[in-house]
Amino acid sequence: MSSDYESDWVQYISAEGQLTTDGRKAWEQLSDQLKIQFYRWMTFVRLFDRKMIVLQRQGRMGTYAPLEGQEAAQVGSALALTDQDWVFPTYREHGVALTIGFPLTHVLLYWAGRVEGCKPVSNLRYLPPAVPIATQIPHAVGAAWAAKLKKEQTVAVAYFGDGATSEGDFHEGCNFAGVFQLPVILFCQNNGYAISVPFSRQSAAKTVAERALAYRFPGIRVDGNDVLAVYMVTSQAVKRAREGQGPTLIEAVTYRKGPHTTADDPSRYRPREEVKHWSRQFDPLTRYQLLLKNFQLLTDSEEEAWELECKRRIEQAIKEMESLTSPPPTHLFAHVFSDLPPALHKQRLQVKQKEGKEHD
Amino acid sequence: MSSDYESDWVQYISAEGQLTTDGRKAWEQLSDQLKIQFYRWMTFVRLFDRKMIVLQRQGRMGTYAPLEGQEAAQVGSALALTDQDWVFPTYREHGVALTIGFPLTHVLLYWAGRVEGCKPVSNLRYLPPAVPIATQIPHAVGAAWAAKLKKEQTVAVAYFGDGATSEGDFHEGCNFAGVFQLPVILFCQNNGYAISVPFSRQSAAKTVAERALAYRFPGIRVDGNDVLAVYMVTSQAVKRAREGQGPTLIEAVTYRKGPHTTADDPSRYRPREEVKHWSRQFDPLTRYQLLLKNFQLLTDSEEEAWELECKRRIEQAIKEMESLTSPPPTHLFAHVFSDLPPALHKQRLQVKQKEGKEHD
Amino acid sequence: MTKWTMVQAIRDALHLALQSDPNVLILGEDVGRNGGVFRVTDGLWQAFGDERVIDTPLSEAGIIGASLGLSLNGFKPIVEIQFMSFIYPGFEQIVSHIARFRTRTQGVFSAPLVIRVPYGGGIHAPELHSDSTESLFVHIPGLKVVTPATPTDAKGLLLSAIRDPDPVLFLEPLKLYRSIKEEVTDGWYEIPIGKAKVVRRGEDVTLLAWGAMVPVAMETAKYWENKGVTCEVIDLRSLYPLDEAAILASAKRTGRVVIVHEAPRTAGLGAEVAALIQEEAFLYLEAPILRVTGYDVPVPMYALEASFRPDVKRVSRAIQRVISY
Amino acid sequence: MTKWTMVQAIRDALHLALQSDPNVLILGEDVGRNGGVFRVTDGLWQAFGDERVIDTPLSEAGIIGASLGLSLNGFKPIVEIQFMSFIYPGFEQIVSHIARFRTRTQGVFSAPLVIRVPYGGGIHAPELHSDSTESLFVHIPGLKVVTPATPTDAKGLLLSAIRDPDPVLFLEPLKLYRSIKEEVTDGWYEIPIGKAKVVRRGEDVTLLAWGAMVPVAMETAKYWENKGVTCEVIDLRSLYPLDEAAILASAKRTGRVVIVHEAPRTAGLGAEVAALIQEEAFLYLEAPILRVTGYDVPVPMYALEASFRPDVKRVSRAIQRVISY
Ligand SMILES: Cc1ncc(C[n+]2csc(CCOP(=O)(O)OP(=O)(O)O)c2C)c(N)n1
Ligand SMILES: Cc1ncc(C[n+]2csc(CCOP(=O)(O)OP(=O)(O)O)c2C)c(N)n1
Ligand SMILES: [Mg+2]
Ligand SMILES: [Mg+2]
Repeated sequence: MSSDYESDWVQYISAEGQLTTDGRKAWEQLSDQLKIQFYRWMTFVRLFDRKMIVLQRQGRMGTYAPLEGQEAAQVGSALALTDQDWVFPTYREHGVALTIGFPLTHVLLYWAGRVEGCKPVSNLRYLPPAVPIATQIPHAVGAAWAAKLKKEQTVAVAYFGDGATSEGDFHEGCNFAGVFQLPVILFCQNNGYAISVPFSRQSAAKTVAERALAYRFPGIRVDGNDVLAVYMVTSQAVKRAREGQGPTLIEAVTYRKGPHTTADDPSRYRPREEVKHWSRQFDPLTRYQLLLKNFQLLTDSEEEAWELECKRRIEQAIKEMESLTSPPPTHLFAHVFSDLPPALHKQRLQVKQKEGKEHD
Repeated sequence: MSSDYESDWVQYISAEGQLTTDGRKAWEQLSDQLKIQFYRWMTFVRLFDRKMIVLQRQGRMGTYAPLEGQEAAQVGSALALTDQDWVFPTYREHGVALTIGFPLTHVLLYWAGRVEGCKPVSNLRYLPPAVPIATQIPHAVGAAWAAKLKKEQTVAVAYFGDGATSEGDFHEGCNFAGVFQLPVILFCQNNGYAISVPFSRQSAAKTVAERALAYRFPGIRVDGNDVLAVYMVTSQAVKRAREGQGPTLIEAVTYRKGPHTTADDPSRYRPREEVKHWSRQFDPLTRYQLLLKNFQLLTDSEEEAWELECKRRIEQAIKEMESLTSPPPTHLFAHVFSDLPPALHKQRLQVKQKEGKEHD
Repeated sequence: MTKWTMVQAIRDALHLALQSDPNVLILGEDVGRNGGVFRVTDGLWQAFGDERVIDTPLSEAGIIGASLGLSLNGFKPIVEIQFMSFIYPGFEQIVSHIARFRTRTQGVFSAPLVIRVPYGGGIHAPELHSDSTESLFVHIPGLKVVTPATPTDAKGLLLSAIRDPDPVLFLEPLKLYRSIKEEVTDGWYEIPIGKAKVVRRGEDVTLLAWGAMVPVAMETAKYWENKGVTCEVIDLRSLYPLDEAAILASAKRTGRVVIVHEAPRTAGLGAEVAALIQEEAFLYLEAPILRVTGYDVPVPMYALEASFRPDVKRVSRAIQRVISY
Repeated sequence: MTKWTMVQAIRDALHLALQSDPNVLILGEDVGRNGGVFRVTDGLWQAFGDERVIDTPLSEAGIIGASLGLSLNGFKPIVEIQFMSFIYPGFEQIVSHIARFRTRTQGVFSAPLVIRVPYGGGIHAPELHSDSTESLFVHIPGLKVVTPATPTDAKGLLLSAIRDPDPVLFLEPLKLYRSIKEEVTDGWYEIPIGKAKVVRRGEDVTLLAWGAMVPVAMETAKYWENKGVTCEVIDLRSLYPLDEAAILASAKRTGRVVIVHEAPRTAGLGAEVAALIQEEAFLYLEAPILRVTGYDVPVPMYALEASFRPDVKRVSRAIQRVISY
C-alpha cells in the first residue's frame, strides 16, 4: 500500500498543461464559466499575494504568510464548496478566503494587525484563521457534527498543512470524525515544509493521505497544483459528506514557492534547485493557462485585461482598508464578554481616561 | 487490510488450552523454567489482585484498579524484557511491575496513597505509573531515543490501554517513534473498554494494531489472553528494537474481568453475558494451566503449594508495608526541588510547627 | 422540595436544561450509559438518548474543540471533564480558542460552552486526581469561572452558566459532592454569576473561601465565636468575575481578612484577592491579609493529603495572627 | 568582550553548553538547519550536527514528553518552544509530569529540562503570538521560571538554568531580543536563579518589573527623577522562586510599590508579589501597592497592542497615585 500512496495521486492536467485520460472526462463535465473561474481566481489570488509582499516591505502590512504556488489547491477546493459550508482556515488560506467570497478588505485588515479582519461576514461561514497549528481541526469536526445532528446538508472543511499532521489535535479531530462519521473534509496542503522542516522529518509516513487509514475513512492524494483535479476530488468528498458517507482526508501535494512568512528566509533550508524545479515544472497557474489557451478559452488580451482588473480591485481594496479608521483603544473590551463585568468596566474607563489626558 | 487486521492475530494457545501449529514451534523453543514462570507469575498476580480488592473493601487500601483477565498480557510481555529496559506503565500494570521485579511493598504503598510506592528501585528502570492517559508514551519514546543516541541495546516500553489511543499524546509519541526510528515498544492492552466506553466508540478503526500503519512501523495483534503468544510477539519486537529496526505497536486483545476500579460498577455498561463469555472462554490462567497440565509441567499439588506460597508472600508484604511508618508531613517538601528555595523553607517550617502544637 | 446532595442538584439542573432546550448537549467520557464516573449524569442518557448525552472518545482536546464547533451552529454543549487533573490536554483549546472566540469573531460567535470539572482533594482519590488549579483559568481573559459550595448554589449557578452567552468553567468540589444534603428548590432558578454569598455574618474578621474550603472556614468561624471573635464568612462562588463589591465591603468593615484555598499558595487566586483588597481598602486594614492555602508542592498522594490541605487549625492560626496583629 | 544582542548572548550560552557537555541536546521546531525562527540557534546545527541540535516534528507535547524521556538516561534537553502562545499543547506534560517528576520518583529522577520560550508582545507579531502567561507556570509547584531583561543576564541565567538539576522555564522577552546591545562576558558564567537585580537605586518608590517591562520601568524612573522623585527599579529576573528578600527590603525602604507586567492583571504574577509584600511589609507601606498591567482581555492584534501594553504614561500615573496617597 505504501507504494500505492506514494505514486498514486489524482492528476488531470499534466505539468505540461495536457489533460490526462481521466482529466478529459472531468473537463467535459464542467461549464466554461467554471473553467474560467479557476483561472480568474488563481490569478487574482496570485496578484493579491505578490502585492501583499510589497505592502509588507513598505511597512504597510505586518508579517505576512505568502501562498504563491498553492493557488490551485486553494481555489480548486474552495470552488467545490457553497456558502453554506463551514470553512476553518489557517493563516495561509487567503486564496480560499477570497474565492469563497470573504471580503478582500477583511483579509487586508487582518494582516495589518486589525482584529476587524477576523470578523466573519454574514451569508458565509468562513471562520477566523487558526494560528495555533491543527487546533481548527476539532472545530470543523464539531461543526460537521452539528450539521449531522440537525440533518443539514452542509459540510465542514478544515484546511491545514503537512506540519499540522504531527499535532495531537489532528489525531483527535480525525478520530472523532471517524467515530461519529461526520460530514467533514480534512484538507491538507502538503507544501513540503513546516517552516523549514521537510515532510520527511515530520512523519515516517511518506504521504499524508495514508494517515486516514488509521481512522477508517478515505484518504486521497491529489496533485495540488492541478486545479481541475483538486476541484474534482474535493467535489467528490463534498458529495460523500452530503450523502452521509462521512469524512474524507485530502492531501493536495503542492509547494510553497516563497518564504514561510515575510520574516522567513527559505534559502537557509532548501536548495535553490528545488525551488526552481517546483516553480517551473509545477506552477499551478502556468499549467492551467496553457490548458485554457489550448482550448481557446483564454486569449492573451483577456489575460492582460483580467490582470489589470485584478490589480484595480486590489488597489481599491487597499485604499478602502487604509481609509477605515482603526477602532479606539477601548475596542479592546468590545467583545470579551457579552456583558462587561464591573472590573472590566473599570479597566475600560482607565483606557478611556488615559487616552484623553496628557502624560502625567 | 481491514479484514486482515480484524481476523489476524497471533494465537499460540487456543481457548481450550491446545497449542496451535505455530504455537507448538514456539513452545519447543522455550525452557521448562520459563513455562513455569508464566504460570507462577500469572497466579501470583491474580492472587495479589484479588487480595487488593479485599483490602480495599476493608478500608486498608484506597481506590484500586484491578487487572484480573489481563495477566497473560502483562506477565507475557514483562518476561520478554530485561532489567535494563525502560518500562512506562499505567495505573493497571501491577502484573508488569511484579513480574519485572518491582517490589510488592512498593505496589502496596502506592495504592495506600503513599508516594514512596512511586519510587523507582535501583537495578530496574520501572517508572511510576502514568495517571493522565497516554502521557507516558512520549516518555518511553524519549527513553528509547536516549538509548539510540548512546548506542545502548536497551528498549523502552510504554504500556497503555485502548482508550489511550484516542489521545493526542499517543499520536505524537508514535509519530516521533516513527520519524526517528526508535527502539520503543508501544504495548496496548485492548481490554475492550475505557472505563465504560467500548472500543467501538473509541475509534472507527476496528483494531489498535492498524493504527501503526500511519506511522510506518509494524502493528501486531495478538491474543492477549495467550501468555505464550504475548511473550513471543513481545520478544520479537524487543529483538527488532535492539537490532535497530525501530518501533513496534503491539495490540494485546484481552478483557478486564472486573470493574475499572473498585469505585466502578461495570454492570451499568456491559452485559453479564459478555463478562461470563470472556471470563469462561478466554481466561488466561485457566487456559495456561490446562496446557501445562497436558504437558505434565504442573500437578494439582504443585498448584496448591504455589498458591499457598503466593498468599504467604502477599500477606507478608502487606504486613511489611503496613508496618512502614508514613513519613512526616514535612515529607511534602522532600523532593520538590533539589534545593529548597527560601519560601519553601518557610512553608516547611510552618508544617513542622503546626504538627507540634495543639489547635490554637 | 427534596433533600439532595450536590451531585443530585447538578443532575437536576442538567435534566432541566436538556428538557427545556433541544440544543443542549452533554459530552464527555463515560457520561452516557455509565452516567459519569461520579454519577452526575446518571439516567440522562436513558432519558434523552445517545444524540443528546454523548459518550466521547478519551480525548479532552477533541471534546472541547468539537464542542466549540458544535456551538457555532446553535448547540449548547455542556462538557464534562472527568477530573480537573485531566483538563490540561484541552488547555490549548480553552486558552487559544474558547476564551477568545467572541473577541476573535467580533461578537459574531462566542463559544458558549459550559465545561463542568470536578476538582480538588479531600476524598482519598488516586494519585493525580486532586488538582485545584482554578487560578490558571481565572487568569485567562474571556472565561468565567464559578464554583458552588452547596447543592442549592450548584443547581442555580449551573443553570446560570447554561444560560450564559459566554464560556463558563464550572468547578465542582469533589469533597462536597455528597457530604452535604439540603432541600433544593424544584424547577428552574438561577443564581447570578459574579455574586459572592455571605454565609455567616461577623464583625471581627473576614474569611474568604470557595468550594470545599467554605465548610472549613465555617467550622473555624464557629470555633472562634465561642471565644468572642465573630468571623464573616464569604463564599466567593464566582472566581471570575470576582464580586469585588461584596469582598471590599466586608474587608472594610472588619479590617482583617483571611483567604482560604486548597490550591498552592504562589500565584493562587488568593494572591489576586489579597492584591485587590489592599489596593481598594488600604486604609481600612488593621492587619495584613493572610492566605491559608495548599503548599507550593505537587498535590500529594492521599496519605499526606490532610497535611497539605488547609484545615481548622491552620485557618485558626491565621485568625489569631490577624486579630492580635 | 563583544557587543551582543540578547539573541547572540543566548546563542553563546547554548554554544558553550553544547561544547562543554556532550549530553546537552537542543530540540525544537526549526532549531536545526534553519537556526530557529529567531535565529537563536543559528549555526549550532552546523557545528554540532543533527544528533545534538534536533529539528523535531511540529508537536509540542511530543517534544516536551520525549525530552523528559531523554533526560532519564542522562541527557540534558534544552527545548525551544517557538512562541509562548504555542506552549499550551505541551501544558499537560509540564504540569502533570515535568514539574512533578522529582517528587513522584522521590528524587531518583528529576526531569531537568530547560524549556526556552520567546514570550510577550511589542513587536507587531502576527495574531496569537504575544502571550505572556508566566503566572500560569509560576503557580505550578516544581518548576522554576526565569526571564532576563539584558543580554548579560540572558546568558548567565541560561547557563544557570542549564546547570540546574531541576526543570526551568526560560522566558525570553521578544521585545528585547534585539533592542539592546551590550558587552557580554566571554566564557561560562552563571547568574543565580532566585536573585532579583536592583537596576536603579531610589528612595521614594519601588518599581518591580521583569522582561520587556524593565525598560519601561527604567524610562519612567528617569522621567520622575527630573521631578525630584527617585524610583528604585528592580528586575525580578527569577519569577519562581521570587527573591523575597530583595523585594521586601526595597518595599520596606520606600513604602511605595508599583508592579508592572504585560500579562493581564487578574491572577497575574503582580497579584502574588503584591500579596506577598502587604503580608510581609504591612507596617511599612505608605500607600497601596499598585499594579500596572495588561488588561483582562485577550492579547490584541498588533494594531491595538500599544494600548494594551503598560507604557511610561500608565506607570507614571501609578507613581503619581502612590506618592500622593
Ligand atoms: C501549536 C503551534 N506550534 C508552533 C507554531 C509555529 N508555526 C507557525 S506555522 C508553522 C509551520 C506549519 O507548517 P504546516 O502545517 O506544514 O503549514 P504551512 O505553514 O506549510 O502552510 C509553525 C511551526 C504554531 N503556529 N502553532
Ligand atoms: C487525560 C486523562 N483523561 C481522563 C482520565 C480518566 N480515566 C482514567 S482511566 C480512563 C480509561 C482508560 O482506558 P484505557 O486506556 O482503555 O485503559 P484501561 O483503564 O482500560 O486499562 C479514564 C478516562 C485520565 N486518567 N487521564
Ligand atoms: Mg507545510
Ligand atoms: Mg481499556
